[in-house]
Amino acid sequence: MSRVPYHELKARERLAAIVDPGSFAEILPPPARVMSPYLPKLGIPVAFDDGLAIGRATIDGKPIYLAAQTGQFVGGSVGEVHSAKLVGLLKAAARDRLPCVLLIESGGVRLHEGSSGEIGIAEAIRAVFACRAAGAPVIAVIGSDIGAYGGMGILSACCDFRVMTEHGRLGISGPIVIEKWMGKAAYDSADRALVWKTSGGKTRYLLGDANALVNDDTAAVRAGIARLLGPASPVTLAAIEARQAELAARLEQFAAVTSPEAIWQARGVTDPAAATLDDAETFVASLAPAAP
Amino acid sequence: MTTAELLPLLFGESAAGITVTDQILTGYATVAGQDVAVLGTADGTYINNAAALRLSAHVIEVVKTRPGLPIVMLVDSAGQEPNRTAEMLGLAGYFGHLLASLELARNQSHRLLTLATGKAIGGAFICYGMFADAIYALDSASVGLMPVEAMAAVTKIPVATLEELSKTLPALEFGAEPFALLGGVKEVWPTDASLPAKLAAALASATTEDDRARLGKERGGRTLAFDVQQRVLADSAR
Amino acid sequence: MTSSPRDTRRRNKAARLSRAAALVAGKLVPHEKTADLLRAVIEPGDILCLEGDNQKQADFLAEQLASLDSLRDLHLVMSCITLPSHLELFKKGVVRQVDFCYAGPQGNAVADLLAAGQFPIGAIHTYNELYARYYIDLTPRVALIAAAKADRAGNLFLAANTEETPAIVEPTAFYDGVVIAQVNEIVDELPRIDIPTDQVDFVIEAPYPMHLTALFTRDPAAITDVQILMAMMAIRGIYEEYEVESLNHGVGFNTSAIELLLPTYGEELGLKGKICKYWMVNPLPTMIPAIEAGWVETVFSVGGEVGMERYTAARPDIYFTGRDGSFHSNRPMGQLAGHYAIDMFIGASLQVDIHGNSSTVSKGRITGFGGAPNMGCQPTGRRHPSKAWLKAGREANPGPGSLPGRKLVVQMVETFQSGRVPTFVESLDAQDPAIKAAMQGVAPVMIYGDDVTHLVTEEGIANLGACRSPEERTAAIRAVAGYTPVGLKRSLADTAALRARGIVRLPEDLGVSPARANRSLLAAQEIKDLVRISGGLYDPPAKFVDW
Amino acid sequence: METFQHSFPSRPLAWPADRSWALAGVVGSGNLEVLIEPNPAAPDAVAYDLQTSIPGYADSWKAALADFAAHYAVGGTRITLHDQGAAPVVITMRLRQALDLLTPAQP
Repeated sequence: MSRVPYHELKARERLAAIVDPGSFAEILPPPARVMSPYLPKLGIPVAFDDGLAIGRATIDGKPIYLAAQTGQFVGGSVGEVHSAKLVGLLKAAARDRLPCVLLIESGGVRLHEGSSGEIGIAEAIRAVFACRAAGAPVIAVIGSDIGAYGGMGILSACCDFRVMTEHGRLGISGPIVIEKWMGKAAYDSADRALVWKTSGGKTRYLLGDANALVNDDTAAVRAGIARLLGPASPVTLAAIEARQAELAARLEQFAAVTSPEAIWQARGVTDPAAATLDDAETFVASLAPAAP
Repeated sequence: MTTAELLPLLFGESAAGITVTDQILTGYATVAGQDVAVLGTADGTYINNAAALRLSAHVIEVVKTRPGLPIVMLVDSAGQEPNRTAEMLGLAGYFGHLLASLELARNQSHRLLTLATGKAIGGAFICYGMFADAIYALDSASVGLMPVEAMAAVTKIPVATLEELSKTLPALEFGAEPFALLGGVKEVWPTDASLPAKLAAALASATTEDDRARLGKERGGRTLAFDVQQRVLADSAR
Repeated sequence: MTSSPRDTRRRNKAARLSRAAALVAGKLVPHEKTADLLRAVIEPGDILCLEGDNQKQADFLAEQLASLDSLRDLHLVMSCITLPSHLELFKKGVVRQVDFCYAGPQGNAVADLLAAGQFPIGAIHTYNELYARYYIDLTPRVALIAAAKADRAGNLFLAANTEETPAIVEPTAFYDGVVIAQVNEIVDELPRIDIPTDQVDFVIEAPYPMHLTALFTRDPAAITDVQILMAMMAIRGIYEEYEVESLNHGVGFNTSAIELLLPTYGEELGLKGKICKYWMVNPLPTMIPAIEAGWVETVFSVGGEVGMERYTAARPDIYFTGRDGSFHSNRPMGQLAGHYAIDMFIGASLQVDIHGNSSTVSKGRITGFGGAPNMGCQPTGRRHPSKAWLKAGREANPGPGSLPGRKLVVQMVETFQSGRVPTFVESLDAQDPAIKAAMQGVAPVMIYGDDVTHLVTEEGIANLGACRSPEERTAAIRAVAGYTPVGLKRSLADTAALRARGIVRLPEDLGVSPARANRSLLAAQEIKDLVRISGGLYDPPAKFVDW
Repeated sequence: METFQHSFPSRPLAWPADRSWALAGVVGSGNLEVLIEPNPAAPDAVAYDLQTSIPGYADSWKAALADFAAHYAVGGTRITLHDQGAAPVVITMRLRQALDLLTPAQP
């Protein structure tokens, strides 16, 4: 099979596959040993990059900043050092008015570092908007096993654009938390089909939370990013009012809906059972024109 | 202290201009003679899609009808509502939109000031309160990622271990004071009659610079964040 | 009335049935009357068979049975102890003796019951061994079985999971025992009749469908690079080397990796049409790519697999199907086929000792065997030759009084289990004195070293069948035992000598490059790929669906 | 958590001009990361520096790391390992992957 599934790759392999060959120049690379001071005290091994590789590169010759999270390392979680690298990168992108691409794979704040990661994510969200104000688009790519949850789900929603694969999930509370809260009858976290229909790329795209839904392979992800490397999405009154109206209409339209399939149908998917299996490209192409 | 008691303490009679519906606060008030817009949460409520949308609607109204009016955000929320339908309908998007609406206000010269009054936990704090120009907390507020017992349950690290470590690592401690050591809040205020004056002074001194990392370093609670940010900025400039 | 010595069982059955007749009319029993029926039919001292294996369970009947307070002095015969209701019978102290095969999911509880003196083991069997005893000295007086559907006459349809039902029903019915079946539904007309009504005494429509486990579904996403490396070695060093045409695969990820490498790595080696043509294995989802690529001639199975119903029905060239078009299986016949008619058995276990004995027993856990020993052994009654059988036989250097051939019996294990627990040990946990004491001094060894021809680890392949002495065999095992304590005791000189003779072969000796051992080599990397390759005919259970 | 440092003799590695480090693997359950850096002070030895979440396997580690030092030319390097319970075969695999980044032609 020639396809290289994006979700199969580790953070550094993703970086390498997405940018122009050899163009990635890492900032604070592994030998710099910018590592968590918390984890060793809790008996947990550290990672040289604290689960986040950041740097500069080019896509189609255009310079960008980019970051990639390692989901295998403490769930891709965001601690003090991890968030500080992210904040620094975003500030650099705002300063240089360059696009910033975030390859997200994170369950959110790193609990082992308590409130320091929480504040770090809040700082990163401020920095995302600083980029947007500077006209430098921030693009979140969500297509990994872990997805973008918790604070990183919120941060992703603050970016100019979101590129998702059908494998990616975007949310705040994960299925296990919700199952604990609501009970297994309301949300069985082992029912992976339901989990993906609740937070997965296809549903997010249909509702307008993802700007692009691309196939789970690195070439498609790269192309999805490349298309969005133009102007940023400015935070204007008109844009905010339009979004307010859209989100209000969504809430009203689906107030009584509990099944994701009903949302799919309302958004132009004629046969949800069949469309479930479609790859992203086929799925998007098959949507009735009424869908966003 | 309940919301009904707290609002008059902060805003005096002008608290009457604040509506509390389903634990979501919206309205207008005055602080030491200065008009402000007020929004927030009450009684530790969980924030869902509709709540976030009501908060952003208020921000839009303020931006459109009261140019430059400072916005005071009160935080008493235990978190985002853990609910499957909320997630299915894109709760993260609603939170992102709330933050974007506040960014619009900031860009249009509205000062944003947060006071954590009760619970200020996790995603509920991130989705609006922590986005302010200046963030303060009452000494009685429950501020932080999560209480140590909850942290222990998720990380499988014993409570005793976490408590012992939190003596030297304030990030692991729950509460307004340790949060201030990390730079997450500027000051912790006692819940007394001095609040209106403090609030007025804070509004006057607020700037749009995010100085939390620097504060965290100066106060010794979050020692690495500022330096790492600066290193990235320096290395990327080469 | 005088009693005849010639028909006491028949008259006893008549008495049981007449007690039941006071409660119910005819064969169809409302489920509310189940407990009454069981109370009327079961007598103290009975040999009672409760159907249940690693996939399908007569779970409603088991629960009803466990709720009775009238039971005593039962001799339980059952292949698998898997449900909490099974354990309940032991806790109540109504079991005089138990003869069984497997207790995997309840392994810890069984060990605890044994320690408490509440688990009177007769013996731990292999499947066919126990079924055989149903015809000799363990014929059930009452058998509680499970079927998919019944018609109003009492005929049964077993659907995909025939499993062991015929092996229980036939001896029971033909030796004057009582057969009681739970079914998911009663219908006017069955798709096909698998058990005729004359072998069935009572049918109960259970209030919920019987439990079915997707036991053989392996998510390709969980296959590791190490398993792929081992799979590459196995394909080169055994499948290709011996031209293995007929075979059985275990349920583990190791063999799933092999299945998923056939259409890629196997194709590249030009092995299609030469190996892996005839299978005795359940309908494994991970075989879909190889089947669709034309590797496989036939598959016969001991049971079905949840989600594979439509796929198997659509591939009657490959699978055995009934006149109704749906999949058919049979556990005793499948085990028999796996014993006599295949070139190779390949499986895994939790522990291997320095003699090559293996076991899935670990400290505080009694699991039993299942079907592996029926296939993972030398069938000394085999007479038909095949290339693989003869080649393995030649390597074993048979004397004038021995068989000319050998089945390939392959154990494929990583040197460490998860959590860095070594697979290789000097002595098996199965040698635990308490377990042996309950088994008349016999340790529950799953596969004996004498039967094993090859051991595959991530370090290399040891050809135990070609070893000339027990000492040599131990040296070969140590040579591939890696950095476990057993492996650290190897001698470099021994290993070099065994390598020179081809008894130990490392990846480079097999022409396998570890650098290529990568998940991108798999024909399917996730369950969704399997669904797509099946043309949408495979319906994976929801817990495997992440899209 | 257990740490240890150990050096083993090894033939010198010729560092490629365009690289100053090589990393392979990630820290995650059953996995580890290894970082190879130059250590010109000791050209005929490799200095390992290990941190592991599973204590009690020093003998296995030493044997695996010594074998790697003996089989491959990694003299003049410092290799740091962050382990979260990787099996020895994974350790060897990661070491080899990191080394491949520096010397693709090694046998």
